[in-house]
Formats: sequence, C-alpha cells, structure tokens
Amino acid sequence: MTTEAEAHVHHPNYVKIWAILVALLLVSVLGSMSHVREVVLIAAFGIAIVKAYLVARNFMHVNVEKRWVPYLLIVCLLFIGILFAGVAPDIMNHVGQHWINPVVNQPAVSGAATKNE
Amino acid sequence: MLERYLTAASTYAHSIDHLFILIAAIVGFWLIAAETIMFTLVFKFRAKNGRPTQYITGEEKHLKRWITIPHAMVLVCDVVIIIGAISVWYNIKQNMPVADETVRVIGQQWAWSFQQAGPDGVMDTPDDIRSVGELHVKINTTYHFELMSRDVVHSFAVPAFRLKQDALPGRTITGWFRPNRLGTYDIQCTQMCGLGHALMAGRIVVETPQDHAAWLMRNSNPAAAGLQALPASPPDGTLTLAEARR
Amino acid sequence: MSTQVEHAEPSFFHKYMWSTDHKMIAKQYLFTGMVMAMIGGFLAYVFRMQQGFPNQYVPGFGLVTPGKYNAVVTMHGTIMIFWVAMPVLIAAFGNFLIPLMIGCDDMAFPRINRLSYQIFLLSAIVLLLSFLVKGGAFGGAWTAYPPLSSTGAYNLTPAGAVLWLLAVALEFVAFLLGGINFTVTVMNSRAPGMKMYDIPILVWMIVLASVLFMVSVGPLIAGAVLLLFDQTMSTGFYDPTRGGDPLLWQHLFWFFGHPEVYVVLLPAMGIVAEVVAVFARKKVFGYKTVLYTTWAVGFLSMVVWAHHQFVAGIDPRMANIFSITTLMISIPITEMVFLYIATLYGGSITLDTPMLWALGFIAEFLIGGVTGIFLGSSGTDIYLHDTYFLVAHFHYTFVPIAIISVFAGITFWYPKMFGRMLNETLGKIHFWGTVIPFNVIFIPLFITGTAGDQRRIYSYAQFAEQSRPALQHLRTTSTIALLVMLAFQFVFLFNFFWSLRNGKTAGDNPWRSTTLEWTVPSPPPHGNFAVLPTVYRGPYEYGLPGRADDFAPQNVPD
Amino acid sequence: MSSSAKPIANTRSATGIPSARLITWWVIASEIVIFGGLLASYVMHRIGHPEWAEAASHTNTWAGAFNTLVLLTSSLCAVMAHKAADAHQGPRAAKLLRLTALGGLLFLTIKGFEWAKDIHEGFVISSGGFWSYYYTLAGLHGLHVLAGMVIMLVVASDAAKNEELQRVECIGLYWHFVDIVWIFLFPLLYIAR
Repeated sequence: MTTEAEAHVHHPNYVKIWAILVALLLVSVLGSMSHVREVVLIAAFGIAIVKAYLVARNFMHVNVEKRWVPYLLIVCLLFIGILFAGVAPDIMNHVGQHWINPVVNQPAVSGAATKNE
Repeated sequence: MLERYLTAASTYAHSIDHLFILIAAIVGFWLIAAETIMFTLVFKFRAKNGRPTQYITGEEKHLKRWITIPHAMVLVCDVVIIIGAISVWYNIKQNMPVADETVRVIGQQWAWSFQQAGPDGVMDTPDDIRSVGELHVKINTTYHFELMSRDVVHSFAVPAFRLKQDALPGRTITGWFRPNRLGTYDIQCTQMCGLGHALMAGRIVVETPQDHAAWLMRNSNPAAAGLQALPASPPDGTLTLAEARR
Repeated sequence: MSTQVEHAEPSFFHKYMWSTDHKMIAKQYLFTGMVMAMIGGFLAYVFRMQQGFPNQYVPGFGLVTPGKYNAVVTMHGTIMIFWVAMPVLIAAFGNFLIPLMIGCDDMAFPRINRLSYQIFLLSAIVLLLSFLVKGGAFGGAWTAYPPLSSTGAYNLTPAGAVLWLLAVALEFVAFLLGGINFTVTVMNSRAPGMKMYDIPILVWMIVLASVLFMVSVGPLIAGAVLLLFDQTMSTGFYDPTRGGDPLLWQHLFWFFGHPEVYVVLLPAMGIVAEVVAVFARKKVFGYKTVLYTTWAVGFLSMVVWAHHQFVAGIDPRMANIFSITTLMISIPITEMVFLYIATLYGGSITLDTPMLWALGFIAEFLIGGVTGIFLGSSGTDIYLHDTYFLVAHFHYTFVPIAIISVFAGITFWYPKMFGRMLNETLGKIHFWGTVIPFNVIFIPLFITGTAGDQRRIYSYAQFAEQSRPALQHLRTTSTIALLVMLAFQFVFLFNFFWSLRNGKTAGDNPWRSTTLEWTVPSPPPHGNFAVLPTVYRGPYEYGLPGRADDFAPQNVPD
Repeated sequence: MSSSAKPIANTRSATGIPSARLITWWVIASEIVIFGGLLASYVMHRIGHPEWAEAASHTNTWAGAFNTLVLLTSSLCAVMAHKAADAHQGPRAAKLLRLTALGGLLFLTIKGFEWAKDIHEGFVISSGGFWSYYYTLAGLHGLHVLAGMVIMLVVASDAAKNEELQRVECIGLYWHFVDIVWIFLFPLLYIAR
C-alpha cells in the first residue's frame, strides 16, 4: 500500500506553505484589533477560509486525491448548510410569523439582523 | 368522514375534514390499484401454472411505460394534495382573521390555565378572569389565543375544533379559532409533558353570548380571581406529583 | 453453530465474545437484537394491556402507574428503533452478507467491526440498567424533547434521563464505526470483475443506509452533548430563560430522526429485492432505476425533517417548504415499490416462507406509505399529529421494516447461517399468525386516532370524548390482537432453535440463487471462500435464454 | 481468528485508494457533520444574541493565536512525517510524529492555563450561553487533539520499526482536519466580537 501512497502525491515545499499560513494568522490577529466590525469579520473568517483551503490542498493533498473525496466533503458541508437554512429561522430569530420570544432582550435587533427563508 | 368519529365545532374543522377526504380518495385509489395488481401478478405467474420464467431487464420501452406513466400520475396527485394542504394550512396557521376576543392560554405541569378580559373588555386589568382547566367562549366569535408554557413543551389541542399547537417555554405563539357549535369539548395536551401528561385535561365551553355574559359576571370578582390565580413560578414537583398519584 | 470449521477450537470467550469474524459478529448482533426485541415486545404487551384493560393488574408486570407507563412507552420506542431495527437490519445482515455477497474473506477492518459490536453491547447494557436506577427509566418519550428531558425537576427521572442519553450516544458511535467499515469494505474489497452495477441491491441499500446515517447523525451527536451538559452541568443550551432554545433539539433530533426512517427502510427494501428475485425467478425490474430511486430517496430524506414539527412551534412559513419536500419523497418511493411489483410480472413464482414475508412486506408497507401522506400534508397534520393515527401509520411502516422484512431475511438466509433449513409448515403458521393479527392491532388504532385519541396517555378517564365505550372496544380489540401476535412468535422461536439441530441439511444453494454467498458451503467456513471468486455478470440473471438451468451464478463464466 | 493477520479484504483497493486512507476520509467526513452541527448551532445562537459579544471579549486573543501557531506548526511536522514515510525513512517519520504529538501537548497545556484563568475569574461552563459553547466547542476539539496524540504515538512506535508506514499519512490527515477545525474555532471564539 505504501507504494500506492508514494505514487499519489509529490511533496511541495511544506515550510513555505507553513510560512504563508503563519503570515495569514498574523494578519487576522492584527485585523481583529480594528474597530470596524466588517474589517474584523473579514480578517477573521475570510482568512480562516483561505487557511483551511491551504491546509486541505497542500497538507491533506485533497487536490490530487480521487475526485469524489472532495465531493464527499463538500456534500457533508452542503447538508450542514441545509440544516442551518432550515433551523435558523426558528433559532436565530426571536420573532416570526405569529410568534415572539419575549425572554430575549433585544428581539428587534437580532430579529432584523437576519432574513427568513 | 372525520365527523362520524368526532363532532366538528369550529369554522375550519370542515376544511381539514374535506382535505382528509380528498387525500383518502387519492391514496385509496393508489393503494387498491397497487395491491390488486400485485396479487393478480402473484396468482397469474405461479410456478405451478407451468409457465417458464421470462427474461425481462426492465429496460424494454413497452414495459417501462407501466412504470413511467403511473410515476407521472403520482406526481400530478402530489401537486393536487400539496395545493390542498398548503391552502388549508395557510388559512388556519398563517392567515389571522381580526380578533373579537383574545384569551391567554398557559400550559404548565399538569394543567391548562386561561386568562381573559373581564367585563371591562381589557386584558391585564384586576377584573381579568383567570380559570384553570375550563375555558368559556362565545359561539360565532373569533378568538385569538396567546399560547405560552411555564415549564416544558405542552401541546394545546382541541380535537372538536381540529386545533393543535405546541406551547413552547419562552415563546408566545398566537393562533385563532372561531367556535360555531354550542357544547362542552375536550382540551388535550398532546405532547409528552411528564408524569401527569394524562391528567392534563381541560374543557372548553362554547356558550351563547347571554350565558357567557352571565358567566363573566359570576367570575369577575377580583377576590375570586385572586384565589384562582396561579403560582408565578413552575410548581414544585411534590405537590403536582401527589396530585398525579390520586 | 461453529463458524471456524478447519480451525482449532478457540476458547469460548474468544469464539463468541472476542471474534473478529464477520459471521460471528453478525450472529452477535442478531441475537442481541432478538433479545432486545423480546424486551421491546414485552413492553408493548404492558402498555397495550393498560390501554385495553385500564388500571387492571398486568400479569408479569403489576399495576401500570403513570410514571411506569411513560417509561414503558419511551423504552419501547427507543429499543425497537435503535436496538432492534438498526442492529438486525443493518449490522446483522450487513456483517453476515456484505463480505459473502461481494466475494471477499472478511470486512476490511475486522477489529473495528468487533469494537463496533462491543460498544453496541455496552450501550444496550447501559439502557437496560436505566430501569434499575433511582426514579426509574426515562419517561419523556423517545424524542426526549427538552426542557422535560434536560431538567430532573420536570421529568422526575434525572438518572434515567442521563443513562438513556448515554446509551443512545454510544449506540450512534457503534453504528458510525460499523457503517464506515461497511462502506469502505464495499468500495474497496469487491471481488475482481464486480463492477458498480454488479453489486446486489441489498449491499447497495445497506451501504447507502450507512452513509445516510453517517451524514445525518452528526448534528444529533453534537445535540446530545449539549443535552448531556444541560442535564449534568446546568448549562442552558435548551433553556429559553437563559438564551437557549428547546426547538434547537427538536431540529437536531429530526434532522437525524427522519433520515433514520430510511436508514432502516433501505436494508429492508434490499432484503425484499433479493427474496422476490429468487422466488419469482426474475431479474429485478429496472435494477438501475431501483438504485436511482434509492439515491433520490436518500437525498430527499435529508430535507424533510421538519414535517415532524409542523405544530411544534416552528415558523408556519417553513411548514410549507417541508410539506412540499415531504410529498415529493413519495415519488421515488412509490416508483421503487412499483418496480418491485413489476418484478413479479412474467416470473415463475413459488410461495415459500421467505417469499410470503417479502410479499407481505410490500402489501403492508403500501398501507404505511399512503397513510403517511395524511401526516406529511401540513393541513391534515394539524389534526392528526400526535394522535393514534400517527402511531398506526408509523407502525405500518416500522413493523414491515423491522419485523416482516427481518423474518423474510432470517427465513431466507437461515440455511446459509446455520447450514439447516427451517420448517416450512411452522414458518407458514408463523407468517399468517403474525401478519393477520398485525392488521387487527393497528387498523382499529387508525380509527381511534381519527376520533382524537392522543398518544402516550395511560388512561383516557380525564377526556370525555375519548372515554366513549366504542373507542374502548377498539383499544381492547387491538390489545387482544397483540396478545395473539406475540403468542405466535413462540412458534418462530421454537422453529429457529429446533431447526438448528433437527432441520434438514441445506446444501450450498438451497434456493438456486445467483449471488456469491450461495457458492460457499453452509455455514461458510472461516475465510468464506476456498478460492476467492471472480464475477462475470450482474446479480439477478434468472431465466437467461439458452441455458440449461434457469439461473446463472455471478461467478460462473459463460 | 487471529486479528493480527490482515484479511484479503483489507488489501484490496477497487477505488485505487488504500483502505486505510479511505476509512480516514470517511471518519473525517463524519467528523465534519458532528462539528458542523455544533458550529451551526453556535453560530445561529451567537447571531441571535449580540449581547454575548461582551462575554466573548473576555477571551484572550493572543493565547488563541499562539495556539493556532502551535497547531499549524505541528501540522507541518505531521506532513513532513508523511514525506519521510513515503521515502521509507521510518525512524525519521517516527521522530516527526512524536514532535507533532508534542505540539498537541503544548496546545493542551496552554488551553489548560487559559481555562484555569477563566474559571478563576468565575467564568464556568454554566455562566451563560457564550461560555457554555466556549467550553463545549473547545473541549470537544481538545478531546480530538488528545485522541490524535495517543494514536500518533502508537503509529510512531510502529513507524520507528518501518512497519505500517501507510498509517503515518492517515493520522496526518486526521491531524490536519483537527487543525482546520481550530482554524475556524479561533475566529469564532476569540476574534468575533
């Protein structure tokens, strides 16, 4: 089996990728110091996605793996997306059609912050 | 069809019953058709009839028809049922007619309690009428109910009204009903709510405006209301446990 | 029932408790499932007695108090789904048949396989222990909605609730390990020449069921952790007064709970496909179409979950979406059933016991399927939700799945498992003695349901409309039918154990079937195949024109 | 019977992916939905409760950032180990794997100090929505780190003898996945205000 394992990847310069990841990490931390909410969020999650992609591609070799492996992982994420879409209207909002969640402090704010399916 | 088993006492009870009959007709047809075909095939193609088995892959056009055509018909039936289901649902759960009266329904282990405006017609005033286990309503009057729960998930169900809505702690859910038949009907809790689930019964009394006014007068005495007022906090297990054990 | 023929007999412990042999693990799952089924059946007997003869002393149990009634109902549901349907349909048949049907010597990861059973056994023990703890077993229904399940002061069975949750979580882990192992085995370890469309439908179904389970159960495992912390560490994930939301659990539960229905349905459909093909001597009608419909069902079943929550306080606008998806799923599933019926066309049908069970499955499951439409369409669900109509509906799906199809499978593969035939006469008696009472149990419950009987009620004394004598007669009828049905199960047990010694020896291929498991001795030796087979054709080549006999095994070259 | 001898089933590879790596991918897929469900629940609660930001501001961004660095570095070691294993340098692979496990240990130690500080300041798992999710998410992730370390040391001891080298890559894959989960936990728990 080891022979097949060899066959399936050629090893890039991992240290270089690691350096990029660390650089991105620094950027996201510095970005979080900003007081503009958008900047913070982009610095946080935009970069997180990039980092995840780099790790998956270069360390996990998803790109040279059999096609259906990335598809499998994407499908799992898709179902989580469906779960979110189906559940968020009830959990993320505190007011909906003919119901309200008065216990929560600011229903208006959080309710408006999201849209309904 | 449903009315043979249980009286229908609200305006939308019949729309549910009719949808039930529509679905029963459609699926009944398919059920009988499928069962008949299956048993016919079983008896027609018994080994003892001496016929050798045929080699059929199921790719043959002239045979595939027998799957694809019913398939399309099922799709049509589904669309019909969906339209019926959603229209009924929309009228009962989404579209709110203007309220003549409002009543607050509170579920707790293990009783339904109700609060409605007293003679002054305003909610949350001293003469409000609070009752436990029994709700008095006027016939041909559109009621909005504000449903809430003190402890666990309950479900406010009035079978005669074809009405059912879970009561969730932390939420106020609004619904409506319009009784159109005099009488006393059951209120159930249809969501498992603990030891006394089976004891969580109530009555809903649909009465004429005159009787209702008289009932209001009898019960609007604040002192009496005070007596019947409920504990603000969830009841401690022991008391209700004893109640459940009787 | 030795499975290692030419091996030195290992110690009892190593042979029966510590084996990595897929056939032994299959039997472990089968017998554990059968024991749990007896417990579940006894619980059914207890609460049906209370329903049929309220507040009477129940022989073998005693008086049924409200607390005991809730616990019994809850445990019946949990056991029958998680400790009977799952282990028997997926684990037992999967373990026994997958390596044999795809022509290899064992699972790809035998020790993971063993671990999966051991975790499963542990989960069963934990669940049964919960009957003994202070306060008794959990009584908050198998759906365990918080805050009832999360707060001891509400459910009054704090210890039982925690143990129930632990048991269910362990069971999930066991089936994750088992399912992943099945999937990898089928993907990688197939016999040379066995292409994607040469795999028997049952194997396809078990693998797709495992995958479906795997993708749907994750969120519930997470949800179970949250619920466990709510129970034991006074967190507030589901406590509305502290920012939590009880609806979250309901969503996470049903996001798994609905696919779960299909997780157990698919293997059942697979068993029926195998049996019908053999006894009709017919190729399955539209093999590929069956698979396409299965995939469609699998995907759709992931997007219908909230139809269990129409009146549970979800936003009413969402109900419309889920009502549509729910009715859409009827299209592939009906097509699948049509294909099975079409398979009978042009066949040469013999009605041996396995075939009776298989046909019984189709006939009864049709009823379960069509009654589902009433509940799937939001409008009627307002009235029928949580009534006995719903109970009758899902028993018309689950009994065919977990009982009828399982009997089809056991009677069909018993010769392969134990090397001897079951007794046909006893088998037919058992079949009619099970299927007829089954209908007499649940048809009355459809009526009491439409009359407004709500579920999980130990006595209707408080409800004027429900305590009408007419309804009580129906409940009593249903209870008596259950007693009859349970009584007839002893015929099966006797047949099962008597035939182990006294059945006539089966031979390799008693049913003249084409799939690979019938090319090895019965019972198969350790390592299954003396010479590992090569596959030359699809699984259901019956009545091929221009052959001497009417079936062409997969491993025989032209 | 003997569980040491590998069945032929294990050595076949119809997909072209060795069974060991295949099962690792399936395990990762099932982990995705577990963490996915938990994260989805957290995100929708968090968006629904802006007031949780106050609690979130008590977390120590620098500790979280340093832990991210630790995990990234350990991931580097893991993938280097995979490279060594492909070159049949078992002992070197073992050394790198042990280094990776050490990274995991460092990660958990830092987490321990963080939690000690939080608890000392009175923020326990039951002190509010954010903290409940904070401890649950980080705790579940920590468990995965711990499990990864244990398996990694076992694999390393085999690899040192040039045995089962294909496992080096599999445990690596798992470790990278745990790393990715943290890459998302870090902004979710430490940065988002």
